Amino acid sequence: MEYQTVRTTCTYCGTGCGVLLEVLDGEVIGTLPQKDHPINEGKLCIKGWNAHEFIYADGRLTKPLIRKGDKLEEASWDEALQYVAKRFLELKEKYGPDSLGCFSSAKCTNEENYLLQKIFRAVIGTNNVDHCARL
Amino acid sequence: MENLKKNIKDMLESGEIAGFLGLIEEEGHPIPFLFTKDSLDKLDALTVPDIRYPMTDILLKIVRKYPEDTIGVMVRGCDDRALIELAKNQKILSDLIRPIGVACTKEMAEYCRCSQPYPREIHYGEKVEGVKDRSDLEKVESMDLSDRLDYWMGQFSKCIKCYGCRNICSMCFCDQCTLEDDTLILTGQAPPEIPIFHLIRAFHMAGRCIDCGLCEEACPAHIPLRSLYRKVREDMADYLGYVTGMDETERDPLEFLGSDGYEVPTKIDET
Amino acid sequence: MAGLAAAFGSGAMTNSVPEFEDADCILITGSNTTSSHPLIASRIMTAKAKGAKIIVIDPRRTHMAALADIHVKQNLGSDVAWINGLMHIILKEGWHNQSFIDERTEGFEELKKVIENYTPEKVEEITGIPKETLREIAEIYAKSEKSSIVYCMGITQHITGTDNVKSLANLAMLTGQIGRPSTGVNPLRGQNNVQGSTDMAAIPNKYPGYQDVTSDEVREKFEKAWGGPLSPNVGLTVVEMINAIEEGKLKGLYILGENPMISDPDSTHVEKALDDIEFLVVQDIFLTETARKADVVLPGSSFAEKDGTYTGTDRRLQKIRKAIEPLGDAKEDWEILCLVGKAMGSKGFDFASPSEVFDELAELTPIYHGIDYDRIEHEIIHWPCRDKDDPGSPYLHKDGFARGKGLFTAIEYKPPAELPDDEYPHQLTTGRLPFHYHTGTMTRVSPSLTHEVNEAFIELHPEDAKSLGVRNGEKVRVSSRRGSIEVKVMLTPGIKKGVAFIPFHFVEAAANRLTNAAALDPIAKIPEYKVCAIKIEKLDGREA
Amino acid sequence: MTESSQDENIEVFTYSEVENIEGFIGNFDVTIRKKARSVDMSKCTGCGECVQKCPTKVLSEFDMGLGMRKAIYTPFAQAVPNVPVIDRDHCLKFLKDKCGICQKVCPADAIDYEQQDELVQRKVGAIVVATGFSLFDWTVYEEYGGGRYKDVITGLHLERMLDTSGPTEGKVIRPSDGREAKQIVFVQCVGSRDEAKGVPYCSRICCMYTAKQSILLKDHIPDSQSYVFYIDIRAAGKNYEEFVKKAQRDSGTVYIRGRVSKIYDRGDKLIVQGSDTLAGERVEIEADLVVLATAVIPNPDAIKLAQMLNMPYDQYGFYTEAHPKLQPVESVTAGVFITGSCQFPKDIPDSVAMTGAAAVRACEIFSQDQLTIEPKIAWVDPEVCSGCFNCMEACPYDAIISEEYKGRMVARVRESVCHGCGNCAATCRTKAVNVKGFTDEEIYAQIEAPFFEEEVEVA
Amino acid sequence: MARTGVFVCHCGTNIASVVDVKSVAEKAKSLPGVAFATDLKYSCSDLGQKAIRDAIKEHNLDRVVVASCSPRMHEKTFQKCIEAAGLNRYMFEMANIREQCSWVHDDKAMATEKSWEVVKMTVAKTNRLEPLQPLKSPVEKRALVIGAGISGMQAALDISRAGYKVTMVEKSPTIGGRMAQLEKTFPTLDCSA
Amino acid sequence: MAETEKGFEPKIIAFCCNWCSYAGADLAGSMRLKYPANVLPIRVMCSGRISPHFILKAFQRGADGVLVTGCHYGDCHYIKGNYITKRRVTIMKDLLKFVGIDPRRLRADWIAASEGDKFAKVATEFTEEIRALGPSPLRG
Repeated sequence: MEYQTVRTTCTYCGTGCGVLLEVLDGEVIGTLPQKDHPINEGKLCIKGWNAHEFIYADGRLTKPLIRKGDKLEEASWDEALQYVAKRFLELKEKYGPDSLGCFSSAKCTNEENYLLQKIFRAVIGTNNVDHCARL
Repeated sequence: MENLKKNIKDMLESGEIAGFLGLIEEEGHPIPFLFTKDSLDKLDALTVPDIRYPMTDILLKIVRKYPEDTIGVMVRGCDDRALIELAKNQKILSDLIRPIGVACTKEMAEYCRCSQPYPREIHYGEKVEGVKDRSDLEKVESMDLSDRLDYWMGQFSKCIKCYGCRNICSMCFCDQCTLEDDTLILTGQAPPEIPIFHLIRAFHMAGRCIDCGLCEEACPAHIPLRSLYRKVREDMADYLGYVTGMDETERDPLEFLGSDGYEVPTKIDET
Repeated sequence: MAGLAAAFGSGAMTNSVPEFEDADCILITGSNTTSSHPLIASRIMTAKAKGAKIIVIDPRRTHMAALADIHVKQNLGSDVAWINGLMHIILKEGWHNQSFIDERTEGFEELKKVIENYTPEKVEEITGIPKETLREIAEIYAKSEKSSIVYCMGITQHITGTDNVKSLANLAMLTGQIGRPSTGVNPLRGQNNVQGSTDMAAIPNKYPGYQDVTSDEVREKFEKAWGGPLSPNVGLTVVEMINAIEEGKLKGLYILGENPMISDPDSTHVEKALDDIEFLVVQDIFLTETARKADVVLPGSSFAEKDGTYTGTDRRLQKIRKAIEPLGDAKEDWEILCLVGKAMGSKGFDFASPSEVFDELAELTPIYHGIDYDRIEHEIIHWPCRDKDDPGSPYLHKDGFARGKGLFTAIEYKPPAELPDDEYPHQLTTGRLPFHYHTGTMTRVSPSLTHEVNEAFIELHPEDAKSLGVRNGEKVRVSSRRGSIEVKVMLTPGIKKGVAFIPFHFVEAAANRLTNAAALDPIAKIPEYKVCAIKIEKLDGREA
Repeated sequence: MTESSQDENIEVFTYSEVENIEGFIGNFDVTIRKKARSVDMSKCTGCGECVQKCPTKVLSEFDMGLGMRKAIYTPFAQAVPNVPVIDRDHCLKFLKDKCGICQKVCPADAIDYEQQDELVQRKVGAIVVATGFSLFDWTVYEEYGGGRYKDVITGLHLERMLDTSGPTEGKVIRPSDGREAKQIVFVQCVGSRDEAKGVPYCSRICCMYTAKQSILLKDHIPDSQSYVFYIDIRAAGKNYEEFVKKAQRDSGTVYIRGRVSKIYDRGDKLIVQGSDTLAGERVEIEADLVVLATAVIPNPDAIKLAQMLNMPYDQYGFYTEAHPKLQPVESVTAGVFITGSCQFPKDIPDSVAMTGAAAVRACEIFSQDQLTIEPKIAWVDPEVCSGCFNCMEACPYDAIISEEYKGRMVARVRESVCHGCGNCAATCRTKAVNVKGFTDEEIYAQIEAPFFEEEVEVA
Repeated sequence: MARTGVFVCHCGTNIASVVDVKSVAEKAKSLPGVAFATDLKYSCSDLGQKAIRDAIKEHNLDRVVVASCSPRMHEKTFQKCIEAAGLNRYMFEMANIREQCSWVHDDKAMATEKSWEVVKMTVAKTNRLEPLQPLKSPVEKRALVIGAGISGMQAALDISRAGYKVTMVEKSPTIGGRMAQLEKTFPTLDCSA
Repeated sequence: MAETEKGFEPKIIAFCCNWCSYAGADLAGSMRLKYPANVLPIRVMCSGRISPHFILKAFQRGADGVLVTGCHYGDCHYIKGNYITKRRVTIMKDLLKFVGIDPRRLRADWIAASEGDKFAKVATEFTEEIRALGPSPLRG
């Protein structure tokens, strides 16, 4: 029997409301508004109240996939990562760094955005980095 | 406080309770936490803050998964009233709940306009007298009908349909909510259909509402929901002599006529 | 973004969220606040309860519009005109703040010349806003002690998006409604970390912290930090990259947590590009429409499964915390990216935790410089926060603008790229519902939300419906020059006649099959999502 | 009596009580407690030897205390079955483990002191409740002596005295001194029609039995004189009015319209003081015997049975029929019928007639091999039910039970018990309960239809 | 989608003299779910019932609304009628436009309007009906009689004579009840035994 | 409904229990009693079936009045449905009043199967009362 609440930030919009994820025996079972959060002060919108619902939705990806012909097939991490690195480096070699690009994400954390642009700027050597802020 | 911690520790260690639902302070923020024999060290962070989380609502989630375990829970007056109602509605077995009662401070009682800011049994804090304040109802009652309607429609039209009032409510334990019944209320609209959305919830609160006020605290549109529910609560008392959250053996007169003959309370027929 | 940066030197929201509560006037345009930012709408409702005047300028009677003191419906894409119109009236009446203009701005004379032509009569003709109402709005905005402007995609997703934003900045500067608490120009960020991803330079022309890639000095700093040579050229934007694929110039693409198949305009075009590209990697938590096109799919983690930081719309740094382990073999996204970097042979990805990543980025990002994980555990910090003693900045431009003086830009009204004609007689605008989020990858698997709405619809004015001979609930075919979809009709008296609205969350009837991707704002490169020409046709037979 | 005891279709359990009833129409499970009689019914021949030899005398309940019975007894001579029972509260064997004479004298070896209560199970398809009535305790009336005067008796006492095989062998005597009564005063409505001390309703039979008793008195004691104090005479029935006239005319019974204000003793006589409201004067009658027509009230344990059968009862404890006009013998519980004075005071013809109706209703059930249950009844969706069981409280028929579904307790409607009223559905907040044929959706559609602005082209 | 048949009854002149039956039937055709609508002179007559059965077959109707008198009067009649045409008897509703309309209203326009509303309401309900199956439960052919006084004994005898078993339970040691205590009974003064 | 010379024509939803009030309404018909055509009946088996949702739904859709009818006390075919109905209606009326909807728009009355005249009287009175109150403020 283990129940705790984890203070975190709602992932649904830029407002940045404080939420508590309720975790019972390692499973997220609910969302509560953080009562003493300066932005939402214990209130949430309908998306916020249900911020946990998509976590266990059918279709969550749990394994790397690699395309074999028409199909995406499960693969090991090692295989997938090596393949990604190899192909990008090959293309860079063949067409130059500006033949590669990335779409980063406004849904991801600062750290993740930083790392992705660092890969493309520092490792690949291109400024083809954008995200959907304008979309 | 140290006594309280020791008390909880003893209960957990002796196996009298399998878990204790309280609040811990984490980086200055109080959050709900379930203490067990394996997390006794967390008791240092146990706190009785000036903010409230829906303790009995959380308790239900745990009880649903562990229906046979005895669980302790920190309760204020409002939570304790909720426990009584939950027992009436067969959501918990009182024998399997060990409420650890906390009396609210004068300031909190006033902030919450709480008529009974203490539980049946107090383990922490000093009992202070309840606040008798129906100014919110009086404010509405002082208006004439058409002003009232304008007032409420104005309030309801702010609703963004977050369902927060229901989600935070200790007495909303249904798995499926009538507010989401698309044959009754159109879905996908914000504000939802008014006033039916709010009036259905208000009527459902008759015989249920324990007047904790968490609904109003959770409303992002600042709708004075609590006064609606206080009104039906007051009506239940006035017309039917029934006050929720007082006695586990009493039954809701909107469902139960009583076994010794059927009578219509006289005040009802005057309406 | 680009517009605000040009005017003020910073593209972010000028004020913090709680400040809305104390404003005396809030002018909202192009933002369906209760739907897209409900908890900001909550502050606005509080402000109203405290006596603030709420003005909404929107072609739809949104929920916020219904709650407002004044709501007017402008013609789609006529924003520059009504803003110029407001300024015309303000100047004429002498409600402007001359000392603010004198002390803190430049470019006023040019502006003055342009707005002189925007007489209320002319503005009414272009925008459809009655001149009396325009005057009322001008007076309230200018004369209130603290006036704040709120806008969102309804302003930016136009070919004149940058112009629109600059015009709003003009208005704020003209009246001195900026640089104080509860004033300012406030773009509301749609996604949870739009602000952060921009701060972190997920844009082709900047390094983290809005440092130009073209600046040698800056580049050298980063080359040193990252240990290698960097490109001096500005990169491509999303839409340009898609076009580059078609031109055969872009061969490999890495997509992190995005679903351009749905979110990007003219999705038929995007689909073709993704089919054509040589190598596509998608890192996501669902097998989205985009991920289905990938050569490699890397399973990431949801916000509940990792640590990290988001930067809120008001430049506020906040943590997300791991509640559970990633599902199955999935990994935390920061970890995946580190592994990718290492697999490419780089040494710069040896991080043990997000906190270490943050320390590196804060080191390189002046506006984040004073921030660390420990501080944001205890403090609310809005960037810029330049050192450990800096408490951060809830509002910007207090004593001076980031660029020094505020820059007025004289702007003429330009009509939208695609106007209705005989073939496509209606105008379409798109937007969000309160119950869904973006392309719906998260919300459309959430039972509580799909229960509310799980089907696309087109909002039509009843009179338009009548002339089309369609009834409420009936399915119609909606087409533009780029594609067509079938959706249910929802009659809405609150929408402007001739204008239709479709929410863009629904893949099976994606509004972006209709929108005009080709029309980009020349500066910000934002597609004109909010206006295009469509036709609506009755399907055979009665309602489906 | 004999007929019903000898009918081969009828099994009779005397000295027995219904312990428990479960089930529903067509399928009731009944538990009957056969109280220990201490006499083996299969052996007893009814010879009466034991009764004769029993040394312990007890006041006879049957004779209203006017006579005595033994500790082992049959209530009266023609009792059916003619098998005595040992009254364990008075028998010396049971009180002091002494005596044992009955066992010694019984030629059939039928006496069994060890006998225990026995529980018998029966399955039945219909139930007829005919538990009768009891009488009002008149001693609350201080003005009538409050029970202090032995010669103030009730109608039933007099009935026993008039019985030629009764305790006085038909002699009407004064209990105080055993002398024959000559002047008899009847007082009507004792407890009936008295909202202050008694019950507000009319007991319906008193006017008639009083007339009967006054006639019989004149027959038994030709020089006797009866007086009747009454409020009004209620003689609505075939030949009833004539019968009362006969008492007045042929038997010389004097009817005085008015209340008795006081009864007190003067010497060995009782003085009945009252008013004659027709004459407008006070009257005083010297009486040997005063007979009170006490109110008919329900049996004291009527409520217990009602609760067992889930039948409603009124404020006095009489069982309530399903509908006062259209369903006078049905209770609201399907398959349970009520008849006789347990429903309301009745005379014999009414009781018999009502019984016939109840019997027909029961036979109507038996005439079918299977009962067809109207499907327009309530239904609980176990997926939706939150298990608060408010519906259970709202159900007038106990039709809702709790059962496990996917690891939690939910409500279920017992189809055969449900009447389809829909109280449960109106109570259910989560809308787990619906009534087939009257679903929420159907009714919402009805409510909405008049407000639905559909343009209808009339061709 | 439901295929509802609507039959609006004239009831001779009972309804038709006040309500414009034909126009109600005509308008009903355009209601959602209505596949067929007509008026009938006497819907409960053999002829009327045959017309309903024929229409069910011809128009492949799956449920029926008869707008005529009170369901308390003819619900069963029409349930049997549609059952004979192969429909589930519970796929039927009546719209009461006689007792609660034509008989109580003088104003023809208002009465016709109300009939139309009532038909709309009934059709709306009918469109949502689901077939129901009557439930069956076995019968134990034995009666329990509680009390063996005059009523109890009489009940036992009546039921027994009809050929069914009876279990009679009496609290006291003997049957007979109060009656055994009585001398003669009124009004005939015969003996009570 | 259209405006007529009598002023506006209210739309009233009347819930009737099968055994008493609906039968009473039928009897009013058999007796050819006249009352206004504004009352639209919905038959339920027992007044206890009348969920508060029904009443609110009717008002939400624009009903000018809602009439709840059942058996007299003690006459309920289902023992106690009408008692609970009365309690519900009482609380509902007060709630409506509190939010500014005239509680007179909701009325509960007990009408026996034999009281055709009472049904006609209640329908007439209620229609006139609602007519005097004017259209429901919740009407479209």
